[in-house]
Amino acid sequence: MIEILLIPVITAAVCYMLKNYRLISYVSLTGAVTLTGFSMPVIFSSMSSPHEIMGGMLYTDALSGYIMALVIFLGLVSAIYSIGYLEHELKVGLTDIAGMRRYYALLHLFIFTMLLVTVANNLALMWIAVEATTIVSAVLIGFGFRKRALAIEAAWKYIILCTVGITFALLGTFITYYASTAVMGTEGALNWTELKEIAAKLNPSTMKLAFIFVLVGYGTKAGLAPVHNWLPDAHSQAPSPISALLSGILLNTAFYGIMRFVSIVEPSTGEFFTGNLLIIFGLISIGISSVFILVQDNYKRLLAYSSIEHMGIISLGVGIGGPVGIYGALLHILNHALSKPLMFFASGKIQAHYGSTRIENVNGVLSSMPLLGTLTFIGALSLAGTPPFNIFLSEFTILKAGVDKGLWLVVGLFLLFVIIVFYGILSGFGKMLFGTATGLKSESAEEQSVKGAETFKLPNVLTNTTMIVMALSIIALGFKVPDFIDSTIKTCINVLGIR
Amino acid sequence: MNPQNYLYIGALFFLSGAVVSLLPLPKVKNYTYILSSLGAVSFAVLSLFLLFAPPLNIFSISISPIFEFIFCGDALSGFFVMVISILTLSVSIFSIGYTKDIGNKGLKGFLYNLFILSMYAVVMSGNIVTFLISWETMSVVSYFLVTFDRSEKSAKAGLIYAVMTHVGTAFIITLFFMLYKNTGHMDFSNIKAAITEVPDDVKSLIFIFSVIGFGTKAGIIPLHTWLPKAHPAAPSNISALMSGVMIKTGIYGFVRISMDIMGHGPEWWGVMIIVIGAVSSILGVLYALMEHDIKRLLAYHSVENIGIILLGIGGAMMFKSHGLYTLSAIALIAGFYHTLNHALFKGLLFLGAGSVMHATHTKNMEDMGGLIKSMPYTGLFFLIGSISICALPPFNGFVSEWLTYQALILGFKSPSITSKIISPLGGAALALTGALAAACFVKAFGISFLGIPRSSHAENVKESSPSMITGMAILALLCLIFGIFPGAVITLLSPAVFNLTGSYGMLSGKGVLHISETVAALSPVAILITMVITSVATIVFIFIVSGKKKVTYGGSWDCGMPALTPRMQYSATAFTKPIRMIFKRIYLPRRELRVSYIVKPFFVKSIKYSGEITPFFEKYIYEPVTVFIHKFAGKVRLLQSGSLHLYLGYILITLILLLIFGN
Amino acid sequence: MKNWIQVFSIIDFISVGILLTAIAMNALRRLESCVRAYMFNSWLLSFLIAIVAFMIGEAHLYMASIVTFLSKGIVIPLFLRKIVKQMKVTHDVEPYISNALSLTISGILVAVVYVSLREGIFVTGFSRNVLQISTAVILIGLFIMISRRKAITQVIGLLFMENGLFLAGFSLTFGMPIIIELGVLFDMLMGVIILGIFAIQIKRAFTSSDLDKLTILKG
Amino acid sequence: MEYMQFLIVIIFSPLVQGVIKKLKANMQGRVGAGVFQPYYDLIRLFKKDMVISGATSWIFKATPYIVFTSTIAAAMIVPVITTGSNLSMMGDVIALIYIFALGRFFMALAGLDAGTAFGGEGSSREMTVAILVEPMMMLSIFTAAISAGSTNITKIAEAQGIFYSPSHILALSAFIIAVIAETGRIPVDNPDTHLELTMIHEGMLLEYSGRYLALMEWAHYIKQVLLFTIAVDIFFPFGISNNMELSGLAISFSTYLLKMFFMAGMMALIESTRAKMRFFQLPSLLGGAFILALLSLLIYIMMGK
Repeated sequence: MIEILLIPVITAAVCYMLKNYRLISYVSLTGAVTLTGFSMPVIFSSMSSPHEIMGGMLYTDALSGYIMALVIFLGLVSAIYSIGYLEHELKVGLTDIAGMRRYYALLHLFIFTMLLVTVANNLALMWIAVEATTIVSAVLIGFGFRKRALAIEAAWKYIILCTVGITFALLGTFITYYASTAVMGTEGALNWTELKEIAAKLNPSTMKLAFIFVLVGYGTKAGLAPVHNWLPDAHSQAPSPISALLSGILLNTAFYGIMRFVSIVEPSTGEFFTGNLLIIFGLISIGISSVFILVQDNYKRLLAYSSIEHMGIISLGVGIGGPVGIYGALLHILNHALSKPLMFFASGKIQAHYGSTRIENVNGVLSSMPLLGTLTFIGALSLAGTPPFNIFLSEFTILKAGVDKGLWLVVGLFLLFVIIVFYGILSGFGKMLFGTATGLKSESAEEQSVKGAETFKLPNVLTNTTMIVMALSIIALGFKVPDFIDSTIKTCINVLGIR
Repeated sequence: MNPQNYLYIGALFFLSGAVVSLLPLPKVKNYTYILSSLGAVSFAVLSLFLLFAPPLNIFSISISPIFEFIFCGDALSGFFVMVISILTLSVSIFSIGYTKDIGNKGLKGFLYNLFILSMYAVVMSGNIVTFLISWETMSVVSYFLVTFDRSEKSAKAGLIYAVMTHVGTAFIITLFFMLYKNTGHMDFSNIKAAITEVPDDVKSLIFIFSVIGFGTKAGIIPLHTWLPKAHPAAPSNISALMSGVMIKTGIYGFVRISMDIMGHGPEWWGVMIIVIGAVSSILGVLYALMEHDIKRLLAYHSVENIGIILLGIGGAMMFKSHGLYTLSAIALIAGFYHTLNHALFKGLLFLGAGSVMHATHTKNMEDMGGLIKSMPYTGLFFLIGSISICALPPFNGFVSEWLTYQALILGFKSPSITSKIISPLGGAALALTGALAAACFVKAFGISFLGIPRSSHAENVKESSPSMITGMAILALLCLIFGIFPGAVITLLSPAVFNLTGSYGMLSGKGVLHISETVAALSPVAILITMVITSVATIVFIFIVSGKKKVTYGGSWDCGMPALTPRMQYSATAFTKPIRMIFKRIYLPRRELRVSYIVKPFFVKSIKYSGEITPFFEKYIYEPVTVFIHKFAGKVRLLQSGSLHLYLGYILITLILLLIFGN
Repeated sequence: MKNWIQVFSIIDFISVGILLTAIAMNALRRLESCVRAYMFNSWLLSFLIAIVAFMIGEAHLYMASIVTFLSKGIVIPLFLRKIVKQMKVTHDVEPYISNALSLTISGILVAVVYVSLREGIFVTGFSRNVLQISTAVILIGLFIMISRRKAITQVIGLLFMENGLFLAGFSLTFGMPIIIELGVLFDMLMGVIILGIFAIQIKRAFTSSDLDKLTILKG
Repeated sequence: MEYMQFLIVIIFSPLVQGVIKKLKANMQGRVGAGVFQPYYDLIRLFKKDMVISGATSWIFKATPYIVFTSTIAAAMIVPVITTGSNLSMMGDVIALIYIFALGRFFMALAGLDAGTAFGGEGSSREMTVAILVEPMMMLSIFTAAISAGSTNITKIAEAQGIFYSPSHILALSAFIIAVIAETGRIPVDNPDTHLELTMIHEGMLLEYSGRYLALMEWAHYIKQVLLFTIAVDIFFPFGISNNMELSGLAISFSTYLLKMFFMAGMMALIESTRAKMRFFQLPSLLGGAFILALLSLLIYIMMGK
């Protein structure tokens, strides 16, 4: 287990020391691939039975294995995508070799911090890891490889809001610890595994208070409205592969924290308390993001709001609860982690091609770049929750859970918001995809991008293959949840043991 | 052979058609549509099994532990499979020639095959999830096809289509959930078995939701606005499928939920459907009259015909609620018969329009004219389509409308005064619709095919390729056959009708439709034979009376003025002017006359006339709603004003509220 | 010292002191004084940790006290002072909310905390007041962040929040495992350093140390 | 033998036209042509050569045959002097209206075929009038059909007694107006005019000559008589025979002649006493008739008579 934490750190260090840009790229890729290889046994063994090391500080079970797998997968695809992306940026002079070194080092550190979140058993350690993700990714956004006022603004807001939020999460963690001391004596428990065992004995009032702080805290980080405000700024200003990571998995790692807390809070407070809070946060998130998606004029921000929407849906799923609701929520995490990065990758390419993130400046992607356009189209429809793509299935599962519990108002509002989202996404991306390509960046930039495509064939092939594979899995998951995912999710539900 | 195998073989044909189409081999690509037509044949065989054999479970696989795919079929599915198969066969043959010089045809062939498969999937879905996934796949693929030419106009049409469909789907999801919640089952057969557990008012709510949800797809007024935009935007072979069968899946869904699963409801369900049908048919054809874009015109006619179909189905529901099963069966036969017919003639007309546009490169009828001379086959088939859609004997549209009239007149047999009054009024609406449709197609055919070419588009055009003509010929022939042998068609319909109403409705003699309830009879074949015999007799008679006479060809009557020009012909706008004036309360026409003078007010240099009708539903229903939503969204947007302090404030306020109320 | 109850009230006494320094922050305009208030606040905090350590006789808590004193009481204030000098601003003039109102709101926040954190919450520990006080300090820290314009004052607000957090951490639970405490401290230190760097960058990029300019990203 | 009764309509239809013209002339104080003048006209037309516009297509040439044969097909359905014919199996009264519509459809197409403004104008107006007339006609027939319990015109004729209810009188008045409009008579159309701006029916026929014109005219006469016949069958069928016995047929035939004479007289009277309406005033006339038909139906349903 330790090795998978070490590999990204080592990769980061090596990347920072190298001077040749191509070498850095491929070292980073090798690091990501190695990480994938080494993580396999860890993930598989965690699926079958939980493991603890370092005196219970680190721990893996199915749920952490699940999220870890997603982190590693997205880390890998981001590393692949980064090669072509950064080489293009380098070509057009938006970054330099120092920027690249910093970028790749931080990228792998970022992966490390997220992995740490998933394996932390100690809730305070988890908090440390989450805060570390904030710091690393804020630097990635603000200083990734280019210093721009907007990026700094976004990073500042990101770090301030998330740190403030997360401070409350720590307070919640302390209060949890405090509650546990009443049960365990002076040496209270902070390990999730121990807390889980005594969860039913904890003082409900204290745990309620703890959960409120944790929810607001990690909720800020997970992008739940109304404390989501950093998210659109940070996602839109980050480099596309980083946006993909932020959106696809970082939010989920924060939500992972909430889920861990739910499973220890719920036995004492009863399901309605946590459930209702999560449902309310979920619905507000979906509602607010739907409205913003509708009037959005910047496609990266649109995607960011869509992330808020999807986090809302996940929260709704967990809030509705029951095996079906949680199944839907966990499936949704996976689906969102496939669709959203695909869209951010695509938007990165579009941005490189058109030189703008404003929807009105982009036209006719389908005719100028048919493959990319098609992938974007698939991604957009998937995000909009349209069958036969993956997200529909998980959304429908969550809806069914809601109906099972008779939450008609929730179901109705959800459907209403989803329609608005659908309209917003389709009109936004429709404007970009159709028509004739007129808004191309200046001649020279276009030439360079063409030249870039010729000179760096391999990265392009890699990127395109990755994106095609993601798109195909989006479609495949719309028709069938493979057995291994199915059994993983079921094990996760058992691990959480919620209701 | 096992009936399932026909499905597998058919699906295999379509899938291989889809794959072949994507192969980068131009020679092989051309086989796509041949594969699709073979698939259609295979499904047609399957449909016969479904129609005449007991309900069939085809296969089921699990999607996730919570959901599974179930495909099954009964007579109702079988009927719709048959409709889809017939149209698919001829459209596929048409497409071989039609897509020859179309750009990006690989993708198109791929989507085409998927589209057809998804429609089959919809009508054979056995549970909620399967239905929804198939349904939305169908919508998404057709959305891709609508936006296929990637122009901004198509994109807008596609957007409206996709969003409205999505709203419809939301209603469908909700109604499915209501069924699921009250019965505890997700597959249709179990829901049907447990339907008594659903309270009556919930049933009524489900009914209303199914009207809205499926009606959006079917294009009933006022949920039709996507239809005249989306259908013209798609390539013509796709429009034929969309108009011919895709909107019928809305009818399928509605019948499946409201008549099959829920059995029967109170009288007002049927009355409501009749009213919707009447309004849709009249307004649909009225709007069609004002269109000069040939495909938009046809699209509005789809609204009209859906209305006519609903008159039949509404009648069936109404009679069923009174326990008049025979009458119900007659009405349902009328509705289904028209469903089949509409698929045929609307498919034919869209293919004809496609053929014309292929040759003239314009959709505007005012730029056509005289095409019947350069495109004789297309002209003939379009004429046959026009006669069929106007319900003129001896073609198929006539039979189904006649049956609809019979069913509506039979309303006097029902015990309730509402039914008694509403049904003849439905009949009157149908009469008005029929007359308007005739006017519309005199215009459509007369302006585009007759007269002298109105613009350079219509000059030097060539007849379409043999495969396109074959595709149309099949449909034209079927229009005639289904028109003169109604008995055979009713045999195909009756299993489905029996399942839904518990009666076969009526007996049909050889070549004569006989309704014992009204002692009414109809024999289209006799009408046809009479006309043929009398024609021969007339020719003989004339020969005897006058012998052979000289025929001189001259110019048309020009009042003795110098030569007529094409611009002096009656235009489509002029043709419909009286109707525009008579129905001005509905059209709310706007006209603008711009005159520029050389010497005011005596010497006019030019007069520019422009006129349009107000799209009532868009302007007074949809526009205000979208404007409101956008305004509201604009207000909400201020929440994200960019001020970090404000955001921190949100955190503080959220926390305080949670602390106060959360505990 | 043997008298436990007396010790309890000492803990209360010190925590009230922490709360008062936080409230006082609301009235301070000079950045130098703000930093000084924070320094004083941190000293009180480390003193409190030391008393808790004395009470339960845990060696690692003494270490925590020292580390807190060094990092929060000395390093961070020095770092902040350096940044203040570098940014060449001395005053946070014209806050969003006037002094008097700020003080009132701080009072309201304290009241809200006392009202909403009801009896049933307390299960064990030395003092019932500490949790309320620390929560109040955190909220007041947040409020400072809301009411001030300068990037640097926001950082100070954040630091006050963290002190409140530590207050809760140490007084409620007699401390965490040492590795956690160090981890948390390290994270915070890193955070503050990064924020400091960002603050300088903001000054450079937006030619102002006011956060008002940071409203380009919206909607 | 009973299948041949439609020949009566075909053979006597020009005579009815002649009678109407003669009566009209007399009412207007003219002598007028003889009642057999339409026959002479038809024969003359049949014997003439034809001039056809070069702009026309096969539609133009097929139309006279389609119009003529469809009218004859309609004639076969209608019981003229006996209800004993089985030809009503071919179709009912609804089919009848649609068979007429088939002829009209082709006539309107032929109007557009030559590419002149007159033909187009005629077609446009003809179809507009049809829009107003068809629902009204259908509704008035519905009243009769519902009260007879059948849409089979023979059955309606058999079921109808000589007793008149309010609903029948209203339906009849509506039907008469429909007949006027369908036969192109004043006040809807002026059959005698060839003034471009007012003609409807004649506009469509403008390009026809010789035997085609003869067929079209004859078909028009037949349609006129058929509509009269339908009116009498539906609303006052007394006297019509229900078998093929000679005595009954004799009575039936004579009453039929009387009724036709009566109808002809009524048409002549209306034509002589009314002025032609402006085209855009027609909706109010025909709309009024529609209301009459609607009222008749409602009255029947509500009151049962």
